[in-house]
Amino acid sequence: MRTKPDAPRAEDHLGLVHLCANRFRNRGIPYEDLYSAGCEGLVKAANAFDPARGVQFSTYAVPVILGEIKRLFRSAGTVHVSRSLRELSLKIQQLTEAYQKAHGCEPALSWLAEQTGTSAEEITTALCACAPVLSLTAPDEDEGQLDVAVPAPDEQISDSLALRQVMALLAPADRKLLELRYFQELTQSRTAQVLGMTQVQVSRREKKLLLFLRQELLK
Amino acid sequence: MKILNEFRCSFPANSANEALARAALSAFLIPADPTAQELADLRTVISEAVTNAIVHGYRDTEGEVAVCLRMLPGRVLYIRVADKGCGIPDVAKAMEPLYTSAPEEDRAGLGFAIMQTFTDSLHVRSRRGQGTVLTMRRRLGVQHENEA
Amino acid sequence: MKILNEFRCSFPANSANEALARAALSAFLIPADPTAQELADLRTVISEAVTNAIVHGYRDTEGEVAVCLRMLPGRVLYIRVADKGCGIPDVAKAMEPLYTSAPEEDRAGLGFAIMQTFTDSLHVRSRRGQGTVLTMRRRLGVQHENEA
Amino acid sequence: MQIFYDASADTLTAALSGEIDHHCAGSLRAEIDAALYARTPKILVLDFSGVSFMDSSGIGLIMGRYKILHPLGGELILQDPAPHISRILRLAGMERLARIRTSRKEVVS
Ligand SMILES: Nc1ncnc2c1ncn2[C@@H]1O[C@H](COP(=O)(O)OP(=O)(O)OP(=O)(O)O)[C@@H](O)[C@H]1O
Ligand SMILES: Nc1ncnc2c1ncn2[C@@H]1O[C@H](COP(=O)(O)OP(=O)(O)OP(=O)(O)O)[C@@H](O)[C@H]1O
Ligand SMILES: [Mg+2]
Ligand SMILES: [Mg+2]
Repeated sequence: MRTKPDAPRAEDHLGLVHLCANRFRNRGIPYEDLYSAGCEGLVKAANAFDPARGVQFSTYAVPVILGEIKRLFRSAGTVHVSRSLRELSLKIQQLTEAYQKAHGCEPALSWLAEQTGTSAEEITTALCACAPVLSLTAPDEDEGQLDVAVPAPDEQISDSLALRQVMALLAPADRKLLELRYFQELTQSRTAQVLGMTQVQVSRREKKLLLFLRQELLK
Repeated sequence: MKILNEFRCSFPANSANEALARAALSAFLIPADPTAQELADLRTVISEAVTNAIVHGYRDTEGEVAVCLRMLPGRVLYIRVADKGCGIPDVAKAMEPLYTSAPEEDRAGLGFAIMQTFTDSLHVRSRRGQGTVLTMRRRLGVQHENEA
Repeated sequence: MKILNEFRCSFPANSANEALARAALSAFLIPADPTAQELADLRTVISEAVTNAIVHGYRDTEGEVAVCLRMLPGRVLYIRVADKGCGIPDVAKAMEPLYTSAPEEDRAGLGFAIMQTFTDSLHVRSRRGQGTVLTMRRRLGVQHENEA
Repeated sequence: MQIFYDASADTLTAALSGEIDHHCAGSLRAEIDAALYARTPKILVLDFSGVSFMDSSGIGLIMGRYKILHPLGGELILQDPAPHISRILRLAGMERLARIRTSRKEVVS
């Protein structure tokens, strides 16, 4: 190694490396790795620095250190976002289903983030940008399929909407109640939990609403 | 009413940007920590509104879609979607479920019905030849302590 | 140059919105299927730019930050971040690594150096008392067939 | 999207994926219809297991396929929608036109 009398010594400028490495703590690479890549940059900069150029050593060294850290990211992988998001969305789907089973309602994003060790932002990106891969679950061996609804192919398309039209007449809270009970198929007590009511209140309200709907539909 | 946060964006009336509008909404909503269900509902809502602006508002023409998102006190999300397109000649008719002016394109005429179902309020202001502005509000559920 | 797509947005100069700017960038970029590293680089870049607008541009004042994202031919991403804040008195000095006007706030003076490292070009236009406009470009790597 | 044809069961299955919005509905429609007219199956299964988002454009897509199948005596099956997709399907009353079924086992917890 050349040692000119006025050449900077790398070890005197380790603080620069810390400063730079610190900025990239949240990018999934261990701090030690960031730091050692930064040190390589620092040594390179110290060797190549020419004081005659009239710039400060730090001005010269910071971009070299950052460049070395950037190289580390490059070599860390060329995985396309679509793929890593797909993996994350699979995890989210599993967690959501488990949570729903346990609590009868949907988990908050923050909970999902905590469970997957990612940010809520990454969670939403995953929810937005990719298809959840199905299957936590193998298809049934005996093809025993669960029919959610029976077909009534001769019904007119518009009939199916009559209910929606009538529902639009209801107050938002009532609509929510019916939605939870009939579109999401929650039990009365789960519905009560979600709406902050008692099960008895839900049951009464529901009866009234169904009566009203029936009258409206038969008008 | 006090506006706690606001995000405005605009983009060309290009169907590729429907996904972008959904993503912007998702990002805006994150700090409020909605449930996945609320997020899904509101993503559907904004998708319907933006698609209408692109498909109907700017039918065969070019233009900008403007979206404004606000967080209001009491965990109320406000959504405004505006276009400067052709306008809706008869708003009451347009809002009827199953009414569509484009049945030949496999449109179901359900956009407004979905927006109404998934929001607490929906207002339409439209002028023939001048464009359409939709404003919607939806109150998010109370924030639960996480029982992780 | 032909603009393939464009997304403009604006939001109050509030540090909570730094995340929103990153999310908008992700959403805009994802259709181009960047690598995870490209996305992370560019999220860092926009974060530095928006933070500067909020922290320095509008120091102790309120205002709007405007972001414009464009996809240009050849997989080039264009980013513009503008504020109408105090402006930068000496741009050359501000861009020197380690220079910061706010050392007492634990700022390192690395923002510009990071933006330069992670973009292919960076331009600053600033007028005292009028605000600052940053424009940056970065070409994304070629798109590979997905090996999923 | 993948499309499979099972000749023994006279069933055409189209496995949809991603986000079904107006942007992609057109190309999905073209692909499904091409297979539909080539095979004229008795049963069309639209597999939603890979679908992360759907709005009314997806409902339009389903209704359009129903209008083609129904006069020919064909049956439409909507398979494995995620809960929030299922919600849209019901809201639109799709269970009147098609069977909504799930082929998954309950998650083992
Ligand atoms: N922004 C708009 N500009 C002009 N016309 C509009 C606009 N939004 C809605 N419309 C009119 O209102 C009608 C109903 O809209 P709605 O979203 O309910 O159904 P659709 O868009 O036709 O079908 P779907 O949303 O189910 O695909 C449209 O067919 C169109 O005529
Ligand atoms: N939008 C802006 N408006 C006014 N001044 C700015 C703006 N952006 C940068 N500056 C000035 O440029 C200096 C250098 O910016 P740079 O981002 O490199 O460092 P920093 O923000 O001070 O620290 P760091 O980014 O490491 O936290 C700032 O300290 C500030 O004086
Ligand atoms: Mg519509
Ligand atoms: Mg800075």
